[in-house]
Amino acid sequence: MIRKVRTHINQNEPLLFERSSPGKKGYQLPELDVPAVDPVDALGPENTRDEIPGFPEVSEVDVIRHFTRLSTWNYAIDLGLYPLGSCTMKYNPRINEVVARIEGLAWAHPYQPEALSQGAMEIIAALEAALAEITGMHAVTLQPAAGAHGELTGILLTRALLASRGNPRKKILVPDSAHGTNPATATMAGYSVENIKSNDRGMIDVESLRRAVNEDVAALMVTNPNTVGVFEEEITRIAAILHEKGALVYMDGANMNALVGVARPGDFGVDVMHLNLHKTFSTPHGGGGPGSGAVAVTRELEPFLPAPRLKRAGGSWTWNYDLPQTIGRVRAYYGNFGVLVRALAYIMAHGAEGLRKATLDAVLNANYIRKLIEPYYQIAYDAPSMHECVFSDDRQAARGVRTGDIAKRLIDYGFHPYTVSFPLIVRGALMIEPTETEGKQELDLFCDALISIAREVEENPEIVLKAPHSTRTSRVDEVTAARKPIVRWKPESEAAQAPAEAITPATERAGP
Amino acid sequence: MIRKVRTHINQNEPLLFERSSPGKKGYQLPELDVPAVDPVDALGPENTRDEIPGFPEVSEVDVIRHFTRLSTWNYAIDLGLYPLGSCTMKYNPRINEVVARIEGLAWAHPYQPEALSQGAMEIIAALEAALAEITGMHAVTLQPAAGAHGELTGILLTRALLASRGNPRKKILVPDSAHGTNPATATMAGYSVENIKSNDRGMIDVESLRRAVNEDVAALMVTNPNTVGVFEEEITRIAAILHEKGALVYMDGANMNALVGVARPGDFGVDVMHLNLHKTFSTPHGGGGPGSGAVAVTRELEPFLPAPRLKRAGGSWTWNYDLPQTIGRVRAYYGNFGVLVRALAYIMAHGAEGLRKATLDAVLNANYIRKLIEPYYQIAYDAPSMHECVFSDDRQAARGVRTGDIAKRLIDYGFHPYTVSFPLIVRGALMIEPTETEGKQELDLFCDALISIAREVEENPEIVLKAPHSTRTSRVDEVTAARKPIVRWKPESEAAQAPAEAITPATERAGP
Amino acid sequence: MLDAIGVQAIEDLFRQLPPEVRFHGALNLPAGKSEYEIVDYFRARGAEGANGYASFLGAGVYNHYRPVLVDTVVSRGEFLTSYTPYQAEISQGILTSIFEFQTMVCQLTGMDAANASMYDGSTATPEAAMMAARITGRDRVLVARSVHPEYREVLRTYTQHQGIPVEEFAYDPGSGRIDADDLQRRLDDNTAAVIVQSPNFFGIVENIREAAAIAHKKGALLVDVFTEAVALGLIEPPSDADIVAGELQSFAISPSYGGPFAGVIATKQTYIRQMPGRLVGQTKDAQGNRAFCLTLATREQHIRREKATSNICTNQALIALMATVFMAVYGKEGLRELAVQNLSKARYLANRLPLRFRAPFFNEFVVSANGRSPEEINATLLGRKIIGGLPLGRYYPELDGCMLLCCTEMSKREHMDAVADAFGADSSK
Amino acid sequence: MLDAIGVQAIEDLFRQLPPEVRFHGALNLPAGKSEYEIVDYFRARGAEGANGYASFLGAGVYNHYRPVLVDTVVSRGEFLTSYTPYQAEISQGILTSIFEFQTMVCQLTGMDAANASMYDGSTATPEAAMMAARITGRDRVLVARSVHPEYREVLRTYTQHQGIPVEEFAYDPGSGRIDADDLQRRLDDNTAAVIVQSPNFFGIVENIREAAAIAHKKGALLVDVFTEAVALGLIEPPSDADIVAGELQSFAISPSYGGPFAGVIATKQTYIRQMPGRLVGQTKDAQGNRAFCLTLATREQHIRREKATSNICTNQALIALMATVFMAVYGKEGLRELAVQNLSKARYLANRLPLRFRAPFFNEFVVSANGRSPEEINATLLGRKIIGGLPLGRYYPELDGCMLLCCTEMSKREHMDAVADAFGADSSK
Ligand SMILES: Cc1ncc(COP(=O)(O)O)c(C=O)c1O
Ligand SMILES: Cc1ncc(COP(=O)(O)O)c(C=O)c1O
Repeated sequence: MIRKVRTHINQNEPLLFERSSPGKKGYQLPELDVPAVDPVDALGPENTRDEIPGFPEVSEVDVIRHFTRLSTWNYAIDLGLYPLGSCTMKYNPRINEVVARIEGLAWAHPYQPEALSQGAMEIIAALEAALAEITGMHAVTLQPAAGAHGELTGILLTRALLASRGNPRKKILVPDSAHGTNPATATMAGYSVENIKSNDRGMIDVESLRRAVNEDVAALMVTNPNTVGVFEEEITRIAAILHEKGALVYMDGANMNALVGVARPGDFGVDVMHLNLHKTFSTPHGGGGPGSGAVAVTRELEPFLPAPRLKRAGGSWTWNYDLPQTIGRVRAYYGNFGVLVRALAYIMAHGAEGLRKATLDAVLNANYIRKLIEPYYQIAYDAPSMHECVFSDDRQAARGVRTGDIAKRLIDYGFHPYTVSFPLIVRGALMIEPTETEGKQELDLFCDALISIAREVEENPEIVLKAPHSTRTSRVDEVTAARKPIVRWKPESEAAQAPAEAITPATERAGP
Repeated sequence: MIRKVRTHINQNEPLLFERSSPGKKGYQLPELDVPAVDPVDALGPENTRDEIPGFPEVSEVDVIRHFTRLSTWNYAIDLGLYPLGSCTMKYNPRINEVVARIEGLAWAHPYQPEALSQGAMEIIAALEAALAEITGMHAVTLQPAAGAHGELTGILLTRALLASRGNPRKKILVPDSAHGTNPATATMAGYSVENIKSNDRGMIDVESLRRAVNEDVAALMVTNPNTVGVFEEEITRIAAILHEKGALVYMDGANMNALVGVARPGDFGVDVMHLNLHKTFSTPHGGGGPGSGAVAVTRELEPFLPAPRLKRAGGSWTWNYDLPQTIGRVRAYYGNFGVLVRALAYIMAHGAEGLRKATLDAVLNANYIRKLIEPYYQIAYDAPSMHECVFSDDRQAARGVRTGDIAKRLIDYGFHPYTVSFPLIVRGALMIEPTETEGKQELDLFCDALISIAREVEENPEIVLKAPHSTRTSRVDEVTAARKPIVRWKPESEAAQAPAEAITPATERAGP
Repeated sequence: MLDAIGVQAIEDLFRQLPPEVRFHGALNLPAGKSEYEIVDYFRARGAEGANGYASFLGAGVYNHYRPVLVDTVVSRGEFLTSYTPYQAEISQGILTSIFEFQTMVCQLTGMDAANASMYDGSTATPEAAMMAARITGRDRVLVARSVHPEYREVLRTYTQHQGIPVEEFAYDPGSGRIDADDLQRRLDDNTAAVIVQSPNFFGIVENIREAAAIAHKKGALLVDVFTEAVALGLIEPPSDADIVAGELQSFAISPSYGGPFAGVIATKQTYIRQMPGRLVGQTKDAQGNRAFCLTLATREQHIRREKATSNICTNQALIALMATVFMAVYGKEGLRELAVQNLSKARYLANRLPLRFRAPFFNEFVVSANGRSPEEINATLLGRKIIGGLPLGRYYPELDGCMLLCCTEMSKREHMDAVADAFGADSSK
Repeated sequence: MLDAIGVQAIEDLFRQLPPEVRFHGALNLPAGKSEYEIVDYFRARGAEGANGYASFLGAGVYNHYRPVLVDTVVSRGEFLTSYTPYQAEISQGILTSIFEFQTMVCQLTGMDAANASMYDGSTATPEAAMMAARITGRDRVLVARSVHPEYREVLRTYTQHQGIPVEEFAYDPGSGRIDADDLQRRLDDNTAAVIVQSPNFFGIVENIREAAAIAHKKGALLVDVFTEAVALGLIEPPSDADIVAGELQSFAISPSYGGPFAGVIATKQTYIRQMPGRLVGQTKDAQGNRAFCLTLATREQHIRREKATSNICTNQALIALMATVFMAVYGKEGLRELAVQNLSKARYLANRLPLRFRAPFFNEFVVSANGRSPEEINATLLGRKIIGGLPLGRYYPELDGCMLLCCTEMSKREHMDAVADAFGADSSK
């Protein structure tokens, strides 16, 4: 029985281009207080474009209706549980949106005089300090724009340190459970990737690791808790193995929501790590971003951090560009400042105790779900779950139903699905991360839904295979999209001639 | 064929009280910087309450989800055409929401020193001046909070003027097409009401009027254009008839959207009138309010306006309370100031030419609809339509389908219905006001829907009689609601004992 | 579109307007402005205001923190740009929230039913008086002098031509509460309503039970008015009143130079049919699902016309929604804690100043200016970017030399100390 | 819940953490604060900023008006609190808007395909270079010195360890455009990409057609970078480039001390499969309705891992949505009119100052400080609450004594006059 949703009328809406009619406009500019210049005179005819063909021409009310209607086609945290594993889809406090828009912050130009930027610089400094405290690391850079960008920064730092010791080395070890950004990052930083097998508890196999570590290894990229939601219990031994051979430990901190206030990577041998401020520190995901991938490092790595760095001088903040060992900039200016404001506001609202309590509740919620649905779904590993729990579709696959189908059926029950088919080491993974901001009512509804689907798989698998049934858009054909990609609108006449491409479709994997 | 909507999943949501669990909270207060006081000590036990039984206990995310989910059950201008006749549901520019929240305005206390209130006072003065210009009247008060409140103010002004001439008189003439607030207002102002019949063109019958006007008549309340969307062509003659007998002409300006920039009531004999700023000047309707019912008067009525009045003295604004002839306050402070800010912003954005153009487009849109659906529905009166057009359900009633049913069926087509069963002089009225902010695409869809429904009435009346079919809530039983009124939530045990009441149900009338 | 209609120009659609009625000029208004210019204009007006000043004004308009969620909710187009929920099937959002509003107002006031909103407290008060007149069939109203002076003015404006004489009765000059003897003296068999306010205009908590007993003895109804809704989180609810008429501005509604606010009327079950304003009731839809709709519309102007309980039509729905969100955010514990903070702040400052009245107060209190004029003290404070209290002489000649001060959870200790200093109080006390 | 799980306390759920790993202290962070205190804190930080200053800074971050609709849209929870649209059936809102974004970027740039966003322009630039290297199988990159200096720094950080040497080529000291001869000299058969920016860092409009012709002659790709998207409303689109890497900050994205912004990469149809980042494509649902979904995911890290085109995962979706709303609001006419206003304002000020370069510019231009130091001029301006231009000596030693000024539609004439005055220019000119 579906208890969480009903269906309701929902407005259709064409594309902006289809809504356009010539001469419509949604703007009004102030009257020009200087003489108007003729562009062709000023730029020369060869530099001046004609009108932009196909560009929208709509009224203000068209715009608001367009995007309001579109928005109603989205699921969102504001509508309910969003248990995308590895994504930490927690509630986003609205106060953070308010403070990020405060005029002196939102309208600060990155090149305005430092004397007029002390407030912004203080915010950056305060957040760096708070994150250093939370991670137990020595220094933090806030320049990276997202987790993957933080990874790149961290591995470049690793490389710089090793190079300063004489040899940047050749490869990065990556557990087979790792997120795709880890190996992709290693490549971008000029390293080759060697995969490390997980053991039957979902953890890094320490013996395999020991065998793999040698003088060619620059670092291990370890996610902790890892992507099956399990704490790497041998982490100190693992770190020792790497360190012994002069290699570093990079920690992917995407799952830091399981640790804040409870354990600090700086205390268990991590040399460099990133945090996803948009996950652990609740800056909104915004349909795919923006994020921030703060990187925290040991004292030894600090000299290599991206330039510029904040420095206190004469009672005020200044940007220090005089950093002979820096890896250089990874981004223009100082990072996704607006995201940093939100993260600091989150930390201030919670305080030390609130942050710790969030961690406890996140782990509690994940374990509660695990307990309730374990009778119906195959848990991937016996090891204790932290902030997320990962199941396999083994039992359902026997009836021809895969994790992707269960996910689609969850939509009918009123939920955003979990992360589908990740991590790769789990056959048909269901990766569920509820976060601490969910209450018991919502969790119970979610577990009921999964249990009900498990029954449907037994009794009426068709209903699951054809799901969703209650959405305005029924199951979307991703294969065709990839085979003959149409990635922009064209007027109908032109669109007919779009070339076909033979591309292998993506796997069914969805998220994070 | 329904082209404008599909159906989509939509979240269920219990009442706040049903969502509560003990100890949950959505707030955090600052730490108290003074000693905490024990309330029982401070107030005495007899003045101190116990906890508030049943009051909500929910978390912040509960609150946002609750109201976000609820909001998705509403139709709104932001979602599409909202052709409630007489309500002028035009697009509400978002800039107005921004300016109304500017700190120095939103946080101005009505008793703060005048020296610190010049900005707010200037806004009031500027709006008064603009509305006087638009109406062609001499002076304006912005104290009334809505149209009906403006009516009361206006009729009290009338009474005060007549009283100052020696006799406040006894009755108010109200055309039978008038809005319910007109007669209700007359009663509140201590007058009896005499209805005036409309003629077969939907206008005031001048001869009947002439017969009704005598020395007992204080005023005629005339709506122009009237509620059938028709301009009272004889308005100057009508005014002369009243004036001849020493009576006044009150104009209900709810339909001023048909006249701004095109005709000014001050030029056709009106003595006193109200404007609905939430209609003509687009301050948002907000699910039922707030509004503002500015009242504009001739020079003769000015001395009676509610106190205080703005006065210019020594280069700045001051509130003048020294008004010996004032009718007194109709509201504390100075009116719905936040609404006034929005109305002024609207007027500034449009300028003289933009306001006039809005009027033209409003009339154009109404006539376009009229033309397209006239073959299918019975127009109430042949006379030319202004900003709205009114039909009768005569043809459909012959098949057992009434205006209320057609309205419900429109919902399935993705529209908010027109105003149902008003004005009362039209049998089964369909009162349609599109406003100027609708584009042709939306109007065409609307007309198609009405035409399609007309066909359904012929071919399959059941589908119309049982509508709506696609909403999360199907047709609501208003009769039961009125018979056994449940107007507050109670815990289930208590609710069972609610007393039944025998109340005649309201008619099917809906809006404005 | 012109073609479809069959005219040449839009102007042709105005041909029925007689020439003498047409306006042929151009309105004397500036040309349309861009967003940027409009924001500039209003910012400049705002900058002429009291930005950055601390304030100790209350007197019916309170300076409480507005939780951010409030604007988040009311800014949603689905709430902002809908209208009165005539069509229940596509208005369940606002209907449900109004039902919750009505319920919470009942919980706070101890009444059985509350309406969907009135314009504000000052207009809810005469509507309550008129309601009492309808219920009792009587036509005289007694109002305490300790009711908000502007509310009393509005009361007079509304009732004067309906043959409802309004008479005021005294407050006790020592306690600041109503003078029960004076009330008793003036009560007669034609009195429809006795109107008191609690906390009253001086911030003092009235004894509603006693006032109700006095009124009821003569067959009159007791109308309780409130302007400071936060007090309801802590003080004894006015359950003994027959009608409660209040202002919810304190519940996340910004002062906004006096409006828009949200008034409300609540009453006992038996008087429901005499209530003015919109009312939402629970019912079922055709499928048997719980649903809400506007109900008891036969009280209202659009059905009953000249016999309606009031002429109110458009109300303050969006503002009432702000109050609803506020109540949800604070909830049971929060509203009490907020009230205790207000009480504590007011006590902190009051303890250091010469109080005019004796009876317990909530977050406002009257102090005498120690022989100096309130205006003089306020002028000193203004120099320190503090707006002081409201001088009372204008409203109460006998309280000339006194001012009404208000402290809320937003009042900072340093500013309270500055106020005490301005009074020449001993700041070490 | 603990009962259901079968543990006594939440702490028990952490038993698997080895004791030496546990953190037993309390984090050294202040206690949790209320909304009110948090707003206070950040307002105080904001007040330490440049509120009320006029500014003539550009250099990659522009001061354009943000239409109110932008925040109206992005504040809707359905956009703000959703994530990457993995589940197409409940993500059509964001998917549709991204498809529109991609389309409009193509219309503006003359490219065939654009991705859903990159972190910003500075990271889009090296991604474009790496993309060119993959496409051409070559590994050398030439970048114009007139490309934003910080973009060039990021380019170097990204490419240095991938065996992609980056070499710079000169701008013409007279015109301010690229030095075509220098470019030609340095081009070789191993050059994957030539990177130019237009308008370039000096505000000057480059001749993309010519640059592309030069690059193509040697089999290299031309990468066109832009930082001032408003220019695209008026200048010839870079249709001859092979890859366009840009920054959309000008499209309703507040300067926000440097981010978050929205980068983008656009390219020709044939290179689609080498693009980094998310891409939305059109398809159908099971009922045959048009639908959108993420597509060509085989390029991406989550499928291709170490062989992916980039490691990018989270992008700047909400910020790209701001740009999308901006483009919809201004539209065809508006964007052009906006660009003309920018052009006109810049001309007004530039006409009164000693221009350093000769070639046509959009809304930025380099002036020499007439023998005084730019810092000195800026100091004078600061005293009048005006932030002047960016002194260029730090980035270009040869341009010591010059500054880069930017005028937008927000620049007021009186402030421009003040700038001219500070340069000692003849203000009557
Ligand atoms: C485990 C893990 N590592 C890294 C990332 C990459 O982070 P981002 O998406 O912020 O680049 C993610 C996020 O999706 C993740 O879940
Ligand atoms: C013709 C007419 N008169 C008066 C009113 C009353 O205005 P308000 O609802 O603002 O009190 C209305 C609005 O509904 C109306 O349509």
